[in-house]
Amino acid sequence: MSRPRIATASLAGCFGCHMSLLDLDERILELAELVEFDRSPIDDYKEFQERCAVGLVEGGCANEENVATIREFRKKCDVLVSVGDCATMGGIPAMRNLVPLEECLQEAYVDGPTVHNPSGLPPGDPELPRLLDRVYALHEVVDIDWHLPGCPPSPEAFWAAVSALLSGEPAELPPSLIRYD
Amino acid sequence: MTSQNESRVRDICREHGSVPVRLLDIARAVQSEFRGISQQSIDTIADEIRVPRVTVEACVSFYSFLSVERKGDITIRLCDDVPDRLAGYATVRDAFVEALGIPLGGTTPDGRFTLERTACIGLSDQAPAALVNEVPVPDLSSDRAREIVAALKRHGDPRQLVRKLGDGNNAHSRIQSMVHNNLQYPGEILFSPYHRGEAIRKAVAMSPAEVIRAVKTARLRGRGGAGFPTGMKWEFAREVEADRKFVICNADEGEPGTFKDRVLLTERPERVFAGMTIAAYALGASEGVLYLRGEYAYLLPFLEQRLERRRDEGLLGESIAGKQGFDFDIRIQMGAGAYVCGEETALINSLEGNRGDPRDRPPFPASKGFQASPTVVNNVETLCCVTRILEAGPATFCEFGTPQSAGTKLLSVSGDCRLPGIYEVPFGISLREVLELAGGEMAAAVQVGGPSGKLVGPADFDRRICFDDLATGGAIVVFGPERDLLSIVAAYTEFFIEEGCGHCTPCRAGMPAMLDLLARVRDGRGEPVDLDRLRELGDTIRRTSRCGLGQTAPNPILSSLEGLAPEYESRTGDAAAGLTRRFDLDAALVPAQAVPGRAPSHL
Amino acid sequence: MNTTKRVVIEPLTRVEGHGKVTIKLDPAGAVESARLHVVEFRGFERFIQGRPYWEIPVAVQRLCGICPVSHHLAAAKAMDGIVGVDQVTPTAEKIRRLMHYGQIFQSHSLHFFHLSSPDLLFGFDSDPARRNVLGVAGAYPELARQGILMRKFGQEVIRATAGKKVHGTGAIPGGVNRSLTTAERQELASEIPQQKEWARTAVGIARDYTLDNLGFAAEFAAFPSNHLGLVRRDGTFDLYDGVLRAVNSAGKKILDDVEVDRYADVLIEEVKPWSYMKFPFLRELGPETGWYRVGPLARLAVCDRIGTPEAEAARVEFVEAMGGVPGTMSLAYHWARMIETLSALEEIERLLDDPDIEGDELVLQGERRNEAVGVIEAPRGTLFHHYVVADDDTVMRANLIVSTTSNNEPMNRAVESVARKYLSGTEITEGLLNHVEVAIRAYDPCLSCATHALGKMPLVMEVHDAEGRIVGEGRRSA
Amino acid sequence: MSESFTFYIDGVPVEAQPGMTILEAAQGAGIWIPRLCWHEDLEPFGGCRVCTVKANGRPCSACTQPAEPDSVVENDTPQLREWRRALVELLFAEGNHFCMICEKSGNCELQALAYRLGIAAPRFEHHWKPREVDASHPDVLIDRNRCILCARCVRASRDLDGKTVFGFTGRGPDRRVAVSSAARLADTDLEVTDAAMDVCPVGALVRKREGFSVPIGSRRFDDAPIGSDIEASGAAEPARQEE
Repeated sequence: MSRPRIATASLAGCFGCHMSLLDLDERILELAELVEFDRSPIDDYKEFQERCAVGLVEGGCANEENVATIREFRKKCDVLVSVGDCATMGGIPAMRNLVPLEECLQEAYVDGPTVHNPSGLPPGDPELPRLLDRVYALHEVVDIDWHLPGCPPSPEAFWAAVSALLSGEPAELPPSLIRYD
Repeated sequence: MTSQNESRVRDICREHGSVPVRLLDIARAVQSEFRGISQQSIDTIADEIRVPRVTVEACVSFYSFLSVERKGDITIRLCDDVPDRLAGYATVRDAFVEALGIPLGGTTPDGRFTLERTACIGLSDQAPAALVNEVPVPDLSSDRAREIVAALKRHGDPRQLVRKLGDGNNAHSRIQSMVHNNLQYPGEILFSPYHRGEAIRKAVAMSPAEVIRAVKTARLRGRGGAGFPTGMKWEFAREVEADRKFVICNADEGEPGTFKDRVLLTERPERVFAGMTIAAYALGASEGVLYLRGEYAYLLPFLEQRLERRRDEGLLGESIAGKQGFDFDIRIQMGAGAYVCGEETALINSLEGNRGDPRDRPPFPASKGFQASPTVVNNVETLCCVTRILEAGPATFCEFGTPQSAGTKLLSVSGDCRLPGIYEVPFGISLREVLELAGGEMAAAVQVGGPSGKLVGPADFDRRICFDDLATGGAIVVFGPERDLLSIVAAYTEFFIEEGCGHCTPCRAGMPAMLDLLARVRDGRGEPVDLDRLRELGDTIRRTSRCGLGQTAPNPILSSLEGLAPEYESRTGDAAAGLTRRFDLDAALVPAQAVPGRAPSHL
Repeated sequence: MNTTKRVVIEPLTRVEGHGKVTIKLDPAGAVESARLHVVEFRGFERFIQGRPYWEIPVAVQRLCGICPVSHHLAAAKAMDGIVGVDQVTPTAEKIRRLMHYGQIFQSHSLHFFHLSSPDLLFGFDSDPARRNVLGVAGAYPELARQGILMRKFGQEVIRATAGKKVHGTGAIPGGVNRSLTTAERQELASEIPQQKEWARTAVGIARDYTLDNLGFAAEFAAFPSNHLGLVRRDGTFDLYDGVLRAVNSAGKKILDDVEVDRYADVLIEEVKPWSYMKFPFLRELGPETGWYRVGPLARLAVCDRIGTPEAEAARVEFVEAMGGVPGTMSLAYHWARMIETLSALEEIERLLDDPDIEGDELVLQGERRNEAVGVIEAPRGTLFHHYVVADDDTVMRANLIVSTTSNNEPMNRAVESVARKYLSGTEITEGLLNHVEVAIRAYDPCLSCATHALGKMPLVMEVHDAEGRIVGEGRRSA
Repeated sequence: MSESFTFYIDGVPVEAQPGMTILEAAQGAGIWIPRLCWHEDLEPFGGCRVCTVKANGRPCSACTQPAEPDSVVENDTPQLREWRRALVELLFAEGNHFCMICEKSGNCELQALAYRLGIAAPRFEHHWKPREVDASHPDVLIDRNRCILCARCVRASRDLDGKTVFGFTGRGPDRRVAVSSAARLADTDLEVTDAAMDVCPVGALVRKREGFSVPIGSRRFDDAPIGSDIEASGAAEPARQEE
């Protein structure tokens, strides 16, 4: 029988969670024995090949494309896991939730000390997805089955959660693997 | 602040003995004279009464009638409690906003007017209503609002707004208010004829123990809502050895939809004061305080005059009713706009000049209350009952009501009914009978006991009003079929969030979370899981909160989830394919689309 | 009907962070334009305002999970200035350098083995199903394992110095919060011989690939440019500290000996409406000719020598192969990167041998200042952090120019040249589109840093009419 | 000295002296009752409610409720754990707690409690209300974004330092820790050596320039879960293991 498929994505995060997943080191190869990687930034699948058993999503929702992505994952994955503090509560990107959006853009693209911007306008091309009013945790946008907190979650946390899910167990972390930093 | 103002603030402090325990009075006085308590005034008061500055600021920031920023010479406080909303609050508010040219919460540039919203001011039966400084103005309409503003702009004197006087003592020279009693159904206990001094003379002829026994025989239970046996409370306080004991009358009637104490204080103040005096005799107290909510300040001169008369007649002061060694007097403490002060330990904190944060119990006030002395706090109505029990005897009292709930209950009825007002009914009467009396048969739901009570639907209308079924402090708010009940529940929930003291986590942080979930359901973005969340979180708040406010704050939601479940279920549903209903992408994109230079995206 | 086609490659894969490329084809199918877009924005510069300065090194590293150490250290160096420390203690400097070299080692290994090797080993248009590190593990198990264990070693060095492999806390204003224990030191040292063996192999693979394909590499996304990087005053290669130097395509110095806190006098960033990533250039030369490359290729172009023997020997060979002038081939980045990997390991070896890294003089305090700049050579290039701190110790202003941003213009040129060369007038296949990604991948862009991007869409081809209305759509999944 | 008596916590007999609170007595017996606002050097406050237990079936805060002879107290039950989880989650939703960049992370009692209660993600919506940071004092920082209103600093400054530098103003969700000056902490007589500086359970009241000086791995809760010290100290085993 075919191996269960895993898909991963990074939304409004920093990729640190994917790095921590790679910090499984040799165990990544073990994992590869057990599962098939579907759509993921570490391979060249740009869309889902098949329905997946598990989706691991890093980062929260900061723009309309993040929303489209997480909705796609919800549709295509049996079990959806939000990975890391950005996914579970917004994380560092959510610090902008305490500041008006326009002030952030103004500082980065108009007022900054080394900015050269004759138009005085922040980037706004149709190719750029629109930002959301604030950064949202994933479970605010779709139903999430399990949460892996941490900035990033430790490789041990990934290992515990993924092996639990593959053996049909609940992915509840013991307190020793729950960290917010 | 000019040095002249500073010296005036110091004088105000000294007029109150410059003692911390009078801080609330000092703050009220400074507020009314300077229309605000400036940062400099806070410094001056702290220096004058020798407390840390933050202690003064803590108090000032707690009461809604006190403010650091200067308010207008005339402050119009428009009541936005639910009965007022049902009666057209919104149009009246808009009329004021337009006529004054300031938003709600604003002050005119010339500093003459401030327009504010406020919680229930005890005029639910003549809503919409407002307080103009201390003057109550009932039965508002948008035309009336415009007249009022025009008149005030002309003469600037709220007292001149008083046109047609209300009924009963509302017309008394010391009250002169437009308020009506709407005494629809006077009963045999509270509103029976009263002969000044009779009860006290009977009391002092008995021993204190006999007085307590009489109250116990009458099976009198507290009328504030909790229903604690009054005689037992007195006995506790009596048994404690102490050189000072206090009797406090809780006239901080703040439960939205309740106005019965207002009417008792207007028509039967003697019974209230007599009840306090009898209590004092029973437990050996020499000092009494009536804590009068700030909204009822217009009754103060009248009540002071009644106290004066009792002193003249030997019913207060030394050797009361000729009883050697029975010395007792009463002072009136004004509140300053804080619902939670109706909770007895919060009331005691407030009396001591502090924030009205409730205290931990134990210790209970009966052993350690006001200024660490044994203190009995009784509700206005309870004290009136005491007086009647001494006048007519326990047996007469017990002719009314049920075994568990003896006597009568005073109800304040308002909302969607033909005859809003005061009803003195025997305990055990069914809610349906009350609705029939008041012309509210069409009710789709009734808030029994105010927000801290229960919101019940027709299925519960045959339940009885008494301590062991539908317990109530007296508020009955009727809602007709056309009302949006979840908006009403939200309004009551907002009330608790605003009035909570913020001391403990469940109430302070939990109630806003309840409101988030409720709003989600009301707006059709809720899912069944949100209803479970409401039940679970509501239960957590009710069980883990420190005081009665927090323990009852979830009631509007919890009781309506119980009795009016379809209201909720009809607005919730499962989201398709695991997408949450509450997330609204279009709404979330509005700010970004508004950024200059932003083109629509390719998505 | 006059129609143009719009081809979207999204998400870019096997780059750290996500990007998106759009290619516009004219009715004849010739490439009109090709652009790399970075499509996410975060606003760090604004939302760290008001935060206490000692929080910043820990906060800003969250810009990026791939090279957090670079941001952590650049910020810490700036905060040294804020607390008035011009030179931290030997122990502090060596612990930080160790952390940084560990970072270079793991990041370069990750890029070469996990992300790029599939292209180099299987070919650009090979089956996408195996074009990933697990595919490599299938075909070349030893090589894959080697890559994984090299990265692991770098991460272990970071953990030993920062307390955590990703987002640690080792560097603090004025120093560090810990040094190494003898045990930690010996454990890491014991791995050096094996790691060195592997690092040499990696240099060999990258060199041979470049030399075997020199003709192709000279045609593929190759173009002359300026180069910018840090060097020591004497011109020696240094990834942790130094002065700014820039050379033009002929190797002539156009900037030299520029103190890093003068960065704003020589650099400026252009904002373009179609990307959240800005376009830096040298003020003196202007946007047209002032753009420059950063990163391994640039660093080997600006330095006079590398201070460690094996890497220096490799550098000499590299410079010869480039014909003695700064490299023009995007693909040559891989070779340069592996040379740096070897040099980082040599530095780690030295430091592990130095008793100072067990020292206990960790932090210094000086005269508080209000403004400071911290610059470091991150794996992907020169990284600038600039802070203004109020007297009350909170940040008033922050300006960040991250490495990948400096390569924005070069990457766009690479994309455009590859698109014109390979996509014009032919049937567009996934394999051909992967050529575009190969060109971008050569720069190892860390789009996470560069405000970092996102994406989800498969390869989409839309056919627009003259008004830009979509009249047809071709969808091809990878 | 009147005599000690026995009562029961989750079935474990516990000795107590008259006047002891349930929490104090449990502490002595090596039974950990979760708590945040309680501090051994300070008067009980009963604010966080995390120490809620059931005494003879009635919920009450163990830090204020006197222990009573023969009374039966429930502490470690599923229902109480659930209430405590909710309370801790509410504190996270109410403030702005970015643990990943907080200098108190690893030493924070709120965070450690959330770990021990197994909270993987918040259930309640964050309020996202920015709160004031007061950095005016040369040596002390107040970040109200992290304040949980536990009143430890208020009580310590008043009762241990005799200064009353802090107090609560406002009410309901607007309640905040204010300082005893018109605006700035710098204008109070707080000194960095005050006892008040040592009691904050979170990162709301901190000494400047000390952040992150303790490396990861050496922090208070890196290896020892909160409460484990108390459980290790006492005779009684934690009830959960007995069940």
